[in-house]
Amino acid sequence: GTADQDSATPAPGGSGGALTPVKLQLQWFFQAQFAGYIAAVDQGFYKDQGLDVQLLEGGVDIVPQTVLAQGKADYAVAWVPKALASREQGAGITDVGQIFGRSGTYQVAWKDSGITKAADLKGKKVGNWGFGNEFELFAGMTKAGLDPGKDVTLVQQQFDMQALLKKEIDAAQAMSYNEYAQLLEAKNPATGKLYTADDFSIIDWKTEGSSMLQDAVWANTEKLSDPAYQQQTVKFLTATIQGWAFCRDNAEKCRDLVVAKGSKLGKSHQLWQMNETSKLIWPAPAGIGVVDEAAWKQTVDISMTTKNQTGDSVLTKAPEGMAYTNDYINQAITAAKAAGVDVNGTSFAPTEVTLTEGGA
Amino acid sequence: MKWMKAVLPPVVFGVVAIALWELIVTAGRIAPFILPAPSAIWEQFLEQRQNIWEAALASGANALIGLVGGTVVGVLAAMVSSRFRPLADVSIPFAAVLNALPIIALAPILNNMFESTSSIPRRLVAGIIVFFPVFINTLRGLREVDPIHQELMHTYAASGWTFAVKVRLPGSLPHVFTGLRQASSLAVIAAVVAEYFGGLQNGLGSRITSAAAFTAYPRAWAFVVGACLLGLVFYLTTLLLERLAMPWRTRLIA
Amino acid sequence: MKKLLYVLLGLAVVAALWEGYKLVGNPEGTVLFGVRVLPRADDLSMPHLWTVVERLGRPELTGGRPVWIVVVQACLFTLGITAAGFVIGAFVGLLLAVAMQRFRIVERGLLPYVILSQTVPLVALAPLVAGWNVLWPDWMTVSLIAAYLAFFPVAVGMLRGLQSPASAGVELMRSYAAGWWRTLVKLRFPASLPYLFPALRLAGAAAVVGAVVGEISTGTRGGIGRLIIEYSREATSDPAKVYTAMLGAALLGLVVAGLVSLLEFPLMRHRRHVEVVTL
Amino acid sequence: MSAVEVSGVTKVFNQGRTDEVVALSDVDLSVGQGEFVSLIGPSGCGKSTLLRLIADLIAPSTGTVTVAGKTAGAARKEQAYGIAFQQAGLFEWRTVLKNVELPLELRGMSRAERKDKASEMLALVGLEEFAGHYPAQLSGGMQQRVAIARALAVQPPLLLMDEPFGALDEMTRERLQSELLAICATTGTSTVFVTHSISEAVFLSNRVVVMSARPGRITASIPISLESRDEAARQSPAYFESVTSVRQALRGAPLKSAS
Amino acid sequence: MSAVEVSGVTKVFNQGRTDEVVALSDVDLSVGQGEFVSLIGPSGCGKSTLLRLIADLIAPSTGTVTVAGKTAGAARKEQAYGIAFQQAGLFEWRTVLKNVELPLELRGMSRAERKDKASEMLALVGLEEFAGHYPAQLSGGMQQRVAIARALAVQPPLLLMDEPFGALDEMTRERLQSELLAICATTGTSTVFVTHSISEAVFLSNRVVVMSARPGRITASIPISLESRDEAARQSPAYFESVTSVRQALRGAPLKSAS
Ligand SMILES: Nc1ncnc2c1ncn2[C@@H]1O[C@H](COP(=O)(O)OP(=O)(O)OP(=O)(O)O)[C@@H](O)[C@H]1O
Ligand SMILES: Nc1ncnc2c1ncn2[C@@H]1O[C@H](COP(=O)(O)OP(=O)(O)OP(=O)(O)O)[C@@H](O)[C@H]1O
Ligand SMILES: [Mg+2]
Ligand SMILES: [Mg+2]
Repeated sequence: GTADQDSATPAPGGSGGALTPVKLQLQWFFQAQFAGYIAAVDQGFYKDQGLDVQLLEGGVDIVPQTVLAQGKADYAVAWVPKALASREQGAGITDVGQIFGRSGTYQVAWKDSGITKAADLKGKKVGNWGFGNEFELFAGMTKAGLDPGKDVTLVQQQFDMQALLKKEIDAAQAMSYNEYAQLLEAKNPATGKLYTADDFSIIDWKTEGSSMLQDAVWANTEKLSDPAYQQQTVKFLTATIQGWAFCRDNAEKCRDLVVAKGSKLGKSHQLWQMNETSKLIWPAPAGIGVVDEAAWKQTVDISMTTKNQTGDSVLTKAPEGMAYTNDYINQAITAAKAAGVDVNGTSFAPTEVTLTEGGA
Repeated sequence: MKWMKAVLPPVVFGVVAIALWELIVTAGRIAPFILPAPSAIWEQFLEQRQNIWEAALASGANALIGLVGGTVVGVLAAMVSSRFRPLADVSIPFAAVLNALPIIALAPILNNMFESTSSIPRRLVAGIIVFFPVFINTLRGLREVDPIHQELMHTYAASGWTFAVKVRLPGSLPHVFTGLRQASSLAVIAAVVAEYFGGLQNGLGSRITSAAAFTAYPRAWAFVVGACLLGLVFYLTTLLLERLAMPWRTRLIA
Repeated sequence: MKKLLYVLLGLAVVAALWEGYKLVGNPEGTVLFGVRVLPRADDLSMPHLWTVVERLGRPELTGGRPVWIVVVQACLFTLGITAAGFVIGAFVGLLLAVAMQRFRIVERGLLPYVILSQTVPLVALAPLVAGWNVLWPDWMTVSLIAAYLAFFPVAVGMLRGLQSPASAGVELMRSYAAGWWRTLVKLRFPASLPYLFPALRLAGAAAVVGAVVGEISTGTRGGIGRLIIEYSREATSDPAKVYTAMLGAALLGLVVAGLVSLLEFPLMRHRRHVEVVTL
Repeated sequence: MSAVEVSGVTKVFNQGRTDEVVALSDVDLSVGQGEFVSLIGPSGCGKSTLLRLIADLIAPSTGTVTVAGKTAGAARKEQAYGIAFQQAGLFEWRTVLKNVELPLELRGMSRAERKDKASEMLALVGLEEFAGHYPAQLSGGMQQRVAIARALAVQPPLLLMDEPFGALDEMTRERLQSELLAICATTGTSTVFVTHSISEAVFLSNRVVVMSARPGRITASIPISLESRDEAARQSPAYFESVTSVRQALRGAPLKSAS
Repeated sequence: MSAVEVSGVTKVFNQGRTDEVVALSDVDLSVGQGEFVSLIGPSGCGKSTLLRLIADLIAPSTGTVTVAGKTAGAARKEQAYGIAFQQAGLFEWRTVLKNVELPLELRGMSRAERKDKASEMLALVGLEEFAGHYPAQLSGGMQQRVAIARALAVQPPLLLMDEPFGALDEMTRERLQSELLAICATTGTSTVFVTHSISEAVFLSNRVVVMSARPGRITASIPISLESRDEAARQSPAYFESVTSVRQALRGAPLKSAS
């Protein structure tokens, strides 16, 4: 792999009606966070567009945008700040569909700890995941006047939430759709019942003003100059929109699809996740996947100014070139609308999901 | 002259390898996220030297404590086992079997058993990993007593304790150091890799992963270089200790 | 046979210690001077052994396959990866050893780096290798990581083995007008076997570690390393499950050690056994 | 009082088991004060076993062993003898001096005293310059000399040696033989010396005891009288005659008394 | 044509470096067809070096070595000699038979043929029953016999031996000496034999070549003529005289010709 990748783009429908193989690199294990893609595969939305989509699972050290830049995948799902960092390192990628309009990152603390906002974290043991998932937290603390390197003790969380449950750390990073649910699936030894939302307080970075854009579909910048790839991107995005719309309307069906895909977390957990994920997408006033200027700018600003514990920021300069484009998502939205898909989800109403022990 | 002969080939080899690496990266225009150039790594190394130093201190402390702890426990356990033949018979195969297990995978469990906000779990991981080579080698050394020495001490009417102190212990020193040599760089690796599974973010391991997650590979590799240096320091210190402790053996690498 | 008995005995002792500690230990662990010196004995951190065993029998997810089947399958998958890594690593180690034996200058130039290679932490390597896997399937990436760990003991042990024949043996071969290759085949290789096998055992153990950690970091699906991390995400609510994966990893280590020992069996009769010192 | 008295000694290894070995059968041996006795015989005839019985490293199955009038055990506890083996058996982590000091150290002698004593012993074997060296830095012959110095350090009335020169080449061996004789002469030590070499046995001894195997027993005891024990002696007819008679005793030929 | 011709040979190790050693200086040696020549001399005088020069295991610094009329290198490539060392140097992973087969194998002899040949050689040294054993199961003396069988397997006109019996005890040694003589007599092999033992050299050789060290050179060449080479010979006056003259040559005493 070299910086100037020029691996051949599969010609769509090259051999009369045959499906074009497309690989999508996800950023983590199969779970409802990626339900839209899973559903689009299962429901044949991609197939209808002439695409044979293969979903590549992520891992701890898998950097989806790198996989994409190397030409091992045709598209990748990645958080915006991390992808921008890779761009700065020479990965030629472009955000072509900002699927999640909102951030789902929380900092969760025990209710009785009195932590309700970023400033309260001063002097506390603050959990985070590292791996580049920590910048909203750092930005929030910086905004509140704290120095993340000095004013708090940073602890890398494990892949479970035991550290918070055992009160080893005062506040833990949690995605609204995943780790937060794990807390609510754990039994309180004192009462013998599950913990409830009342036991915890949540710092939501959206309200703290330090949220950054998360899951987006990234495409290979260079290949985007190829009309065939352009077409394929629109088709891919169209089917993706269909998939997410399907999951918005058929949460339980999508949960089953995810579980069938081999997710190790249980059914109620995935339903919760489906519900919470939908909340991050819908309603989408400008249409699903359209990059919002203001949110983008906030993401870039934070990426350039927030320093982590070693004094590094995500970006050293403003992104150059085509970091994002709404061209293809807008075409896809038009196509989806024409097919009768609700691309705004104005009427979306989240449901109340009851979690069971262990998310079973 | 002799010194030159020992040092020159590896230095030449290293310089050539680095030059080649640099050449491939620049000439092949390989993106830094695939393979960073040595010059870029060096630049980052200089820029981050303060961070590297601090992280190396944190990881090094964990490794050192693990190493010392594991060694002390290993040597003591070996001494106890060597006193009771059946115990040694049982413990050698058992330790050999345990040594074949992926101990590093214990890190998440230890994090839960102790607490992820302390350095104890990773020190324990390092300690356990150090324990096995030290224990097995020391025990072997303690059991391998020259029969002539045994008879000699018998003719001197020496007590069991005298025998242990004057013969068994010094006789097993080479074995102890054999174990220690293996353990020293293992301890560093264990301490660094254990950071991977969560816990305090003050060491080289978490720095490497967080830099890698940002595709900042030159920075990640700068920390890797730090880790290598740390491992090397441990290894060389052990060699030095070995020489000091056993002046009668002059060879540096057995 | 006797060894097996000893190992079982050792296991029984460990099990007794575990349950014994649960019985007497403080559920919140023992904290001295602000440091938790003894582990927590609560069921979340240290589940009862029978809970773990029982968990093995229950399905992974409601209606799914029992955990033990999943674990065994994951072990088999990782065994494949380990085997590939082991073979590659052993082969590379062998080649290196032969090259170092043949050319003293190669030994001088390379050996320090072979030793240095063991100070590179795996976490650093994994993302890099994961980034290179353009040329081979994902599982192969993991195998390569395993191979990286496995090559070292073989290279060093084998080098020592190849250099082990006394000069009389080498001179004898020379007196038979045998060249380097025939000396290698007839003398050095057979002479190195007692060094090779202990090295292979070490390599086997290293390959397991490499495969487990490699799976975790490259997100390769289906193996025991992956299972450890998937189950440990559930440790919050289902603590026994992650232990089942650990048991699997232990099993894998044992199986690999056993298989490597089997390799040695037919070849090492009539041979003396030596101790291998790698570093 | 003789230095060593072995009477009616039988030694059976692994008694009552299938691998029972009768190593010595009904052996009587008496070594006088200041006498130098060599034991010679084919491999496995029980020479080492006999020596180790005298040293109380093993106990006889039947019979008694007396050293300087005491039981073998008591003699050992008093360090009434020095012993040296084929392998020098030096402690590689101790310097030459410290090696020689070891038996004195275990006797509880003071640091200064034992240092003097050990240095003296090293001078006796001609190695005072090497006091600070480690054994690995010495040649095989020098190591064996250190072992002899160590055996002599407590100035024992009895010296037991089990093929001490077996691993040395012939020329070194001959030199050490002369040195050993000189030392024994100056210290008046009685010696029991196990060897495989006829010429060595003849050159060194006042008496050569020939043993035969299966079961180990003494078949001949040949007194040797050489006028001197120097280079010339090795070329004297008396020497060659003794060599021949020991050889014949070993071969089992009818024994003719050595002239 | 003599079996070995060494003329004007000098061997310097590590030439031009600080640790330069002149191992041999201006050595001339000629071994006749069927002659048995022993090399004797103090440790480090270059005996092994000389032997290894003849074997073309190392090359001379100056001078020439001819074996059976060819250069040493050519002779080696034709396996024109067999060699044996102090350590038997058997390959422990091969059975006794396979060990003896090795040189034949490397010559490309067919399986059946080399098996016959090797068995024959084993019979010669009296070990046919042990063909299937592994070296570790044999005593030191037996191992050395196998090594001799191996050296003889290609039926070389020349046998080179470097202290082959050095590690054996005297009695085993004497037995093997007689056997070696018998073998050499039946096969008519010329032999160059390195030893430390005067008695061994005298008993075996037609001629004993005495060397001195620093730098290694030949100081004497003593022809030996014994009437027979059996037990009786070891007790004959001629034998003792030869021993004495070799001893004197070694000690550097003025050489009187052996009777
Ligand atoms: N500890 C032991 N257990 C069993 N058998 C023994 C033991 N020690 C010696 N033997 C046997 O006793 C016999 C005499 O052995 P010993 O070592 O005294 O012979 P040796 O004359 O010293 O022989 P060598 O000349 O080979 O040293 C041998 O058959 C030997 O196998
Ligand atoms: N490969 C070598 N490199 C350097 N010096 C050597 C080498 N081989 C032998 N020497 C030196 O050459 C001299 C003669 O050695 P050689 O082995 O021939 O002696 P030797 O007569 O066989 O001695 P020994 O009786 O101890 O076997 C010695 O001083 C030895 O140190
Ligand atoms: Mg003996
Ligand atoms: Mg020699």
